[in-house]
Amino acid sequence: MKLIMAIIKPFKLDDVREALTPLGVQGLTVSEVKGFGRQKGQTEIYRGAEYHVSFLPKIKIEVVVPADLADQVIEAISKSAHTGKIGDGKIFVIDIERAMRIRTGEVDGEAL
Amino acid sequence: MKLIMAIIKPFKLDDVREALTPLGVQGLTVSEVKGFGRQKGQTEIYRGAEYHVSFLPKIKIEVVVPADLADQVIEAISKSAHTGKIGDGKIFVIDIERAMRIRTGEVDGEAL
Amino acid sequence: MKLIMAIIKPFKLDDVREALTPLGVQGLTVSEVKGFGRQKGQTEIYRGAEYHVSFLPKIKIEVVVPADLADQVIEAISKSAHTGKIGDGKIFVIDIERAMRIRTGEVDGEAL
Amino acid sequence: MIKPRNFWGLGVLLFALVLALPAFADDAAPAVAAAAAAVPAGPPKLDSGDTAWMLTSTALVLMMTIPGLALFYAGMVRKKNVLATMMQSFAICCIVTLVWTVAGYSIAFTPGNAYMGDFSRILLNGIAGHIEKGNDTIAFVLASGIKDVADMTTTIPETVYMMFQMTFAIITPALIAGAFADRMKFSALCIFITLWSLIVYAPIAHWVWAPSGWANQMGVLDFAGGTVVHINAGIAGLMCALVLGKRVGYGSDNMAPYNLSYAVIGASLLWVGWFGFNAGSAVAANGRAGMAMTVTQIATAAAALGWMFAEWITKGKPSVLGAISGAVAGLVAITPASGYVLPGGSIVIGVAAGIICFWSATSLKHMLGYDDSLDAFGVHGIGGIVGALLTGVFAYGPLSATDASPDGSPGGLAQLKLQAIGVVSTLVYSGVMTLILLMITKALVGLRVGQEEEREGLDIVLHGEQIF
Amino acid sequence: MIKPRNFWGLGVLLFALVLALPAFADDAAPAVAAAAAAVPAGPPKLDSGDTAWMLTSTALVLMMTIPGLALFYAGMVRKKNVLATMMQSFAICCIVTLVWTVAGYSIAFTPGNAYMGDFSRILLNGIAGHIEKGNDTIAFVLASGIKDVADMTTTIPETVYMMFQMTFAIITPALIAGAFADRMKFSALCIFITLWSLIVYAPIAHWVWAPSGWANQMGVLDFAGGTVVHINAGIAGLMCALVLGKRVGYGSDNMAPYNLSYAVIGASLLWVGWFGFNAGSAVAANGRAGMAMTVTQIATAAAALGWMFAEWITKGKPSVLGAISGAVAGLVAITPASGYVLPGGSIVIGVAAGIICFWSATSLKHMLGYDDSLDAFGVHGIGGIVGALLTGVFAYGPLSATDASPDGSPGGLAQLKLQAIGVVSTLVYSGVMTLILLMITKALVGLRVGQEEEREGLDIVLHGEQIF
Amino acid sequence: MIKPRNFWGLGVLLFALVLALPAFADDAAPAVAAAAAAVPAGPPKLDSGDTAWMLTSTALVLMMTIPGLALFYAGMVRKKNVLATMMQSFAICCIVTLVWTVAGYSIAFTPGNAYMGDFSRILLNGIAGHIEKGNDTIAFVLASGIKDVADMTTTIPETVYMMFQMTFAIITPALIAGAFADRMKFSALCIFITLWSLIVYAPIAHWVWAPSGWANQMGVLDFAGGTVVHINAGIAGLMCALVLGKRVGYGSDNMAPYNLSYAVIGASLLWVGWFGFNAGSAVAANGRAGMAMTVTQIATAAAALGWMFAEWITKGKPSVLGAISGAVAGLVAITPASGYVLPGGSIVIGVAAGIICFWSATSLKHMLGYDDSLDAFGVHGIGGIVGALLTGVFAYGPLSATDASPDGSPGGLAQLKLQAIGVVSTLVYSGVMTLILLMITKALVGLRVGQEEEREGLDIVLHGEQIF
Ligand SMILES: Nc1ncnc2c1ncn2[C@@H]1O[C@H](COP(=O)(O)OP(=O)(O)O)[C@@H](O)[C@H]1O
Ligand SMILES: Nc1ncnc2c1ncn2[C@@H]1O[C@H](COP(=O)(O)OP(=O)(O)O)[C@@H](O)[C@H]1O
Ligand SMILES: Nc1ncnc2c1ncn2[C@@H]1O[C@H](COP(=O)(O)OP(=O)(O)O)[C@@H](O)[C@H]1O
Repeated sequence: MKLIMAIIKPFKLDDVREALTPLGVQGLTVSEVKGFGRQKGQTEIYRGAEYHVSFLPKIKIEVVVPADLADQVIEAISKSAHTGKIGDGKIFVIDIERAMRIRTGEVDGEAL
Repeated sequence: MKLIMAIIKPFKLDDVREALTPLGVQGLTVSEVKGFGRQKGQTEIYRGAEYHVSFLPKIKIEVVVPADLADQVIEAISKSAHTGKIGDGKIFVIDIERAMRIRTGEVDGEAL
Repeated sequence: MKLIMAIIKPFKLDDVREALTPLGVQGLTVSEVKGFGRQKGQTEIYRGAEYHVSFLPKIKIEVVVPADLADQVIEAISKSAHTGKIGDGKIFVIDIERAMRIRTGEVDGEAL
Repeated sequence: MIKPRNFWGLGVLLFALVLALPAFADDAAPAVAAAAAAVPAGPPKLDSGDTAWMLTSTALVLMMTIPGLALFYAGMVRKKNVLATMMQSFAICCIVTLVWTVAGYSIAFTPGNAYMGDFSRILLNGIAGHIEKGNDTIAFVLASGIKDVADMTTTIPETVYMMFQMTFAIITPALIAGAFADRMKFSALCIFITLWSLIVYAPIAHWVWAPSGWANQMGVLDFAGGTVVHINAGIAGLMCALVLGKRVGYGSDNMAPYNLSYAVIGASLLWVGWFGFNAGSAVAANGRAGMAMTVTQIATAAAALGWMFAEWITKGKPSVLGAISGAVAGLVAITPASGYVLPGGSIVIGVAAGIICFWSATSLKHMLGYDDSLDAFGVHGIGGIVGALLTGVFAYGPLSATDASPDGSPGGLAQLKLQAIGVVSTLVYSGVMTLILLMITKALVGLRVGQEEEREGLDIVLHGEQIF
Repeated sequence: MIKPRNFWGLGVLLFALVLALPAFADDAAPAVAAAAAAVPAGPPKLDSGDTAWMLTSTALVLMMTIPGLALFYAGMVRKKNVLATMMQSFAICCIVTLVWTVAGYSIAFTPGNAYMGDFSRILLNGIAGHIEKGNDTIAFVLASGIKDVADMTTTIPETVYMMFQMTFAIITPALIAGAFADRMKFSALCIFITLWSLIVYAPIAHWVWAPSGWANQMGVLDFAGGTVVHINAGIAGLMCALVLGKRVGYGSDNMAPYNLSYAVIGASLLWVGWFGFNAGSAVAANGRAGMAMTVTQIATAAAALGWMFAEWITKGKPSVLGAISGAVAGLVAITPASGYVLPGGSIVIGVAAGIICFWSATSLKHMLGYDDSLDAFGVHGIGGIVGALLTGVFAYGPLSATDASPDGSPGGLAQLKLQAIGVVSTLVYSGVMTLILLMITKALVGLRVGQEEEREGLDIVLHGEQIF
Repeated sequence: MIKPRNFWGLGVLLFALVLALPAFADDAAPAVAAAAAAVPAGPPKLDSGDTAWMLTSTALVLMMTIPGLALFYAGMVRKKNVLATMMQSFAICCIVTLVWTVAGYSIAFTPGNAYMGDFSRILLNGIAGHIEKGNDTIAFVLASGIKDVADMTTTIPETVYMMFQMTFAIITPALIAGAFADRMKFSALCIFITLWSLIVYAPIAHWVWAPSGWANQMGVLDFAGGTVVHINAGIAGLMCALVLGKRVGYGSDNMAPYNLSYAVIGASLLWVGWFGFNAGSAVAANGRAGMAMTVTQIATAAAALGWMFAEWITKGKPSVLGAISGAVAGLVAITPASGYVLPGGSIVIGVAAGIICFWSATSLKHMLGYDDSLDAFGVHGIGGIVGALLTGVFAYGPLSATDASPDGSPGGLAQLKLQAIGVVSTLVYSGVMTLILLMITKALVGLRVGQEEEREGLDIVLHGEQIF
């Protein structure tokens, strides 16, 4: 199994989720994160104190899928999260050794 | 070493933490996440605009343990986070290559 | 490529980011997390109900770098996040199999 | 498990008890009766200054419930219940407005008998009676309807008096909500509050504030609602906490307040609004209103500091929740006393309320083991009792003196006894009736949401909304 | 795409229409003209009680906009627009204050002609005229400037009257902002509001409230601003929603409110402040003010419960947003009626407003497909129309009776016709003029932020700030 | 490091200076002295309208501190300090209430001498003196206690006057807290504020507002507290910022406000409450109160727009924090002027305050390098100076004219000189005394929390609570 971890623009979340469903992805986990990268933020000024907002709001999606689905999932995410503007984000793939569904105790492929 | 990443129901956090202590787990990190899965959420309606809440609040626990402790930790989490109702969550295991304690510079097993 | 995941004290974030830039790290992702560890929190009392705050606010940094940069990055983080006081945090290293930049479709080394 | 059928008997018993109470203190009645001698000549006139102050006071007291109490309570619950908690105050405000219009006002403030008013003002029937040429210039007389018992002549229109009293009728049941926060069904709340407002609040208001009310005639002092509002809501809250049972996870889960800053805003608006509550209870912009405002301010500050230092000493830190809880305790305790005591007495009342309520909310509750989520009883019930009794100790005669009663009602043992009667009757009547009404509500729709729903939070479960 | 040039023609047409309207209802005029008979002897005197109440009312109505409306609106938008939404109310408060000082007040409340005032109070020129020895004791007379038309004599200083009216001039454009929330440029807002306040608000206020205004002379009833404030803001909002177009992502993105608890605080402060709005419109602390406050409270509660139960029945849950929206709908609807109707009528007005506005905000809007972000039209426009018309049904004569007009203005078919004229003229004039002003603003600076900027959020893009 | 021992000398010097000041402006005294000629016959009567307004004003001014200022300040700090910042306002409110009751009021408002009052009202002794038959009908006379110096006769009860002034005594030290936010120990705050209220605030209030006060006699104009409240708090804040030193991480860490929407609510409530502050300072519901309210509104709007446009032009964006800061600057600046100037002058005062305070809070502070966390000095100190001086320019005689002084106090060079004396004496006395009191507090309990504790945040460290 592979953990696909994608950092995307927040407003693309629904698109990505919809793109994954047809592939049979039945679950995923998202977190609100802040991203630092090539995309530049705005400057905030509070009574003369300037802060450059170098961290921009992003969404991190973590989805564990069987190894053979990984390519399709990566493809689907990269398409649905794409705007072509700087800051679209990244996809990383990590190997998962084991998985378990807490409710049933099912493991690995069954657990996803 | 293994990173055990568990997605659980928020109100189970204290139970899980208490279940890990006797195993010698001395540290862990948690984040608030939103989960999408088989468990269905509620519908929110704001002046006629309906939004289905497909993302439900979950807690993600990340705990790095020596490889030989992994089984026990998984077992402890799966027991303490179990309610038997849909949405109980998942446990994933990832291999960790190195670990370091920032305060002391200790590495690997020593760092946990 | 390696994913360097560091749990640090929140006020050290800017220092760490500044320490990484000279190494050529062009992007990273941070999340607000709560950490449980040797560092002890305060006790909160609300009208006689006592809650020990065992989870302390921490920042999790996730940065993916080429394998050969990993040592330098770990070194830089451990130096810049160091206060010497308990609770300074940990650094974990995980192997990354693939990476992709959503905007361009570039992969692996190119994507970082 | 408490069995519903036992309550009916208790209710009957209670009525009998209440009927008997006046006999305990007959000696106090003459002073009041004598007041009837002063009869104003011609129809009483409106005073624009008094009316201005009472219009303002009405706005201030409404502000106490929405958004004051809504924020105070919402600031103490967990994130998942913030909206539902605000909704409780808001919905109660709406429901009681209609209940009061339809019948509550009539039951409370028409002559009737010593126990309740009559139905002459049902649907506010006749309240526009003497309006002519837009500007009604005839002031309202709160009639006793009893020979030898004085009417109370005001200098404001009846609509304003009715509205001012409505805001009291609103906040009282809203206070109860603190006890069942986090777990009561919204449908149950709607039914329970409607009944409670009519069957518990309106009669007690009549006893104490209508010239024909038995407690009023007997000489029980309650300037702005120590018994009618606070003890009443406090004991009703205790009953709710007992009948509903503890919150899921009580004692094990972390129930720390989500955003105490809301509670600070709420407590502050309660404080400011309470000027309308207490100084407004003078029903005029005069020296008595000024003194009521003064003692309110002093007692509140003293109580806040009392709780704060008590906590600082015993727990090591002065908490914000402690300071604002103390302030509310002080406001509660000075309420019955506000038109009767001087600054010196108000300091004692404040300090006593702060320290005693600190003890009741942080120790007594845990000793007795009930889960009164936001301390409706610990703060309002106990604070109200402290205030009602100390009113009997510190009352300064000249503040309540009239031509007919040149000594007023000075504090002393006799008055303390009267105050105790007021306290006990309220505790008993309200306590028992609340139990009965809870049982009725339970039979109709059930009281509590399911355990899973409680875990998920009332915001999403009951109202389909959440804060992010 | 609407073409700007078409509007100029419409504007001219409109003026003609408005000039013609009085002819439709000539029969109603005599009653008002007759009122001129009552002439006060000597300069009118200040009344400290009335002045106290009007000072208070002014504070209450200001509180409705800041922080009331600011919170109500900010509580309904997404996190990224919370500050910008609050800024809209705040900035409008500042801008209109100066506009009103410079010319708005003069256009609205000096005699002039039937359509607008004159320029005698430009920059409040002469408002300090009869100040002598600090305490000005001469009360303000709102002069008709027309033979045979009665002046309106108050018992308060002109400064207070001017200030009270200023707070109405502030809230009206602030209400419009609900329609264009989340997407309008701040520079466009500044320009548009300045023009709108002068060219739309001030004249309509003159028509309805100046003794010389055509609607006032004709007998159109609008106690506190059903036409002037709510229908006016509502229709202007609808035009803004149509011209600006939908928000990016409307219908697909999740636009759930970030923090509804702000909206609850806002609605609560609106409710409390509305006592100043409606009871203050009696311009005195008297029986009429008391009745206005009473019916305001009752209609609001009835509307909140009306919307709540309508939603509970049709959607399965009573939402908090529903209850507070209903309350605001009730406040809106009772506004024109408040000094004219009795409690019975107010319940009907409230329930009608609650249910009809529920329908307009949840169904009508989606049927018609415009994106009025926070329902400025659905609540204020529709609620205002309901209230203005029902005023014509339920008005109780004695409340508005005077020596000169001993029957007052009772409801009935004749009055309903007059009310309809008031409603239609406001809809047409405000609607058309708003379109023209939007075109002018668009030509000057553009109306809408870019799509990327809208996605990022107005807080950071327009103001360089954010909440965390 | 400033050495404590130097201050004692300075304190003595200062007293000498203050004693000498009256000599600079002897020529101004006769006008005031002449006012003594007007002697009222018989005991002065209460006026219910004036009393109603002053009761309301008291509530409004209390609302300025809690929750107004509490929110304004809490909205500008980081998340970890939100509760502690609200607690500062709340605790100061409680502490000063008792200090004022015990001795502050007596020191400020009894005759005494030109520098401070006497102890005749210690513990409010005698304030209930002429209460008889509940409704005290005798109005309060603020006695000068000096032959040939007029008493000030009011139309309200002394309790109301005392309470109104108490709310001023509360907000002044609460303003200082903006300067030491994020780092002062709570125990230090309790001690410092107690001393400061007695030793700095009460005497300065006496100088300026007691008929016997030297500044009052000299003719220094300060209608509602430009010197007594704002300059006083501003300079005290500057001293605190200097003595405590910068916040840990100042200049490097991101100190962006956690939730500016709180600050917007706070500024809005300050604005609304300020109507009580300024119009209430007329101590009556009359034309002067109306004019004070009018100029308050106009100056505030002008200042908000002044700051906003200055920022828009120089920094590219109009920030929300800028607009609300400007509004507060305008409120501050119009405070001393409010009962003396006309609308024209108020626009100038507003614009000047907005632009100058923008410069002082965004540039001056950084140039000088002190860390006044929330700009207590930059906004209140500087704004107060602008207002106090411009009062001397724009004062319009008739507003302050009396029978005894038919020309009132018109602006001009002579008046400007008097105003400058008022400003300088306040700066010097308050500045030096504040330093001394800080040293005393430091010696007793230390001023600042440890560096680790500051990093962790005051909420959890000082109060054991947090917001989530
Ligand atoms: N090396 C990295 N490790 C972890 N996260 C990264 C890395 N580089 C970029 N990111 C994440 O991806 C986001 C987008 O990257 P950015 O460089 O701004 O634009 P682009 O995606 O177009 O290359 C960043 O905000 C950050 O969250
Ligand atoms: N493939 C997956 N990858 C990542 N997270 C998942 C995956 N499947 C489920 N989850 C997480 O687990 C949670 C629970 O899953 P769900 O399907 O609702 O119920 P159950 O745990 O009973 O199977 C989800 O809310 C989501 O956060
Ligand atoms: N085994 C672990 N797995 C995951 N996170 C850990 C682990 N141990 C510690 N942490 C994280 O590191 C933080 C610091 O650890 P702590 O034991 O308090 O101090 P120190 O870093 O000085 O050893 C914790 O708050 C937690 O977030």
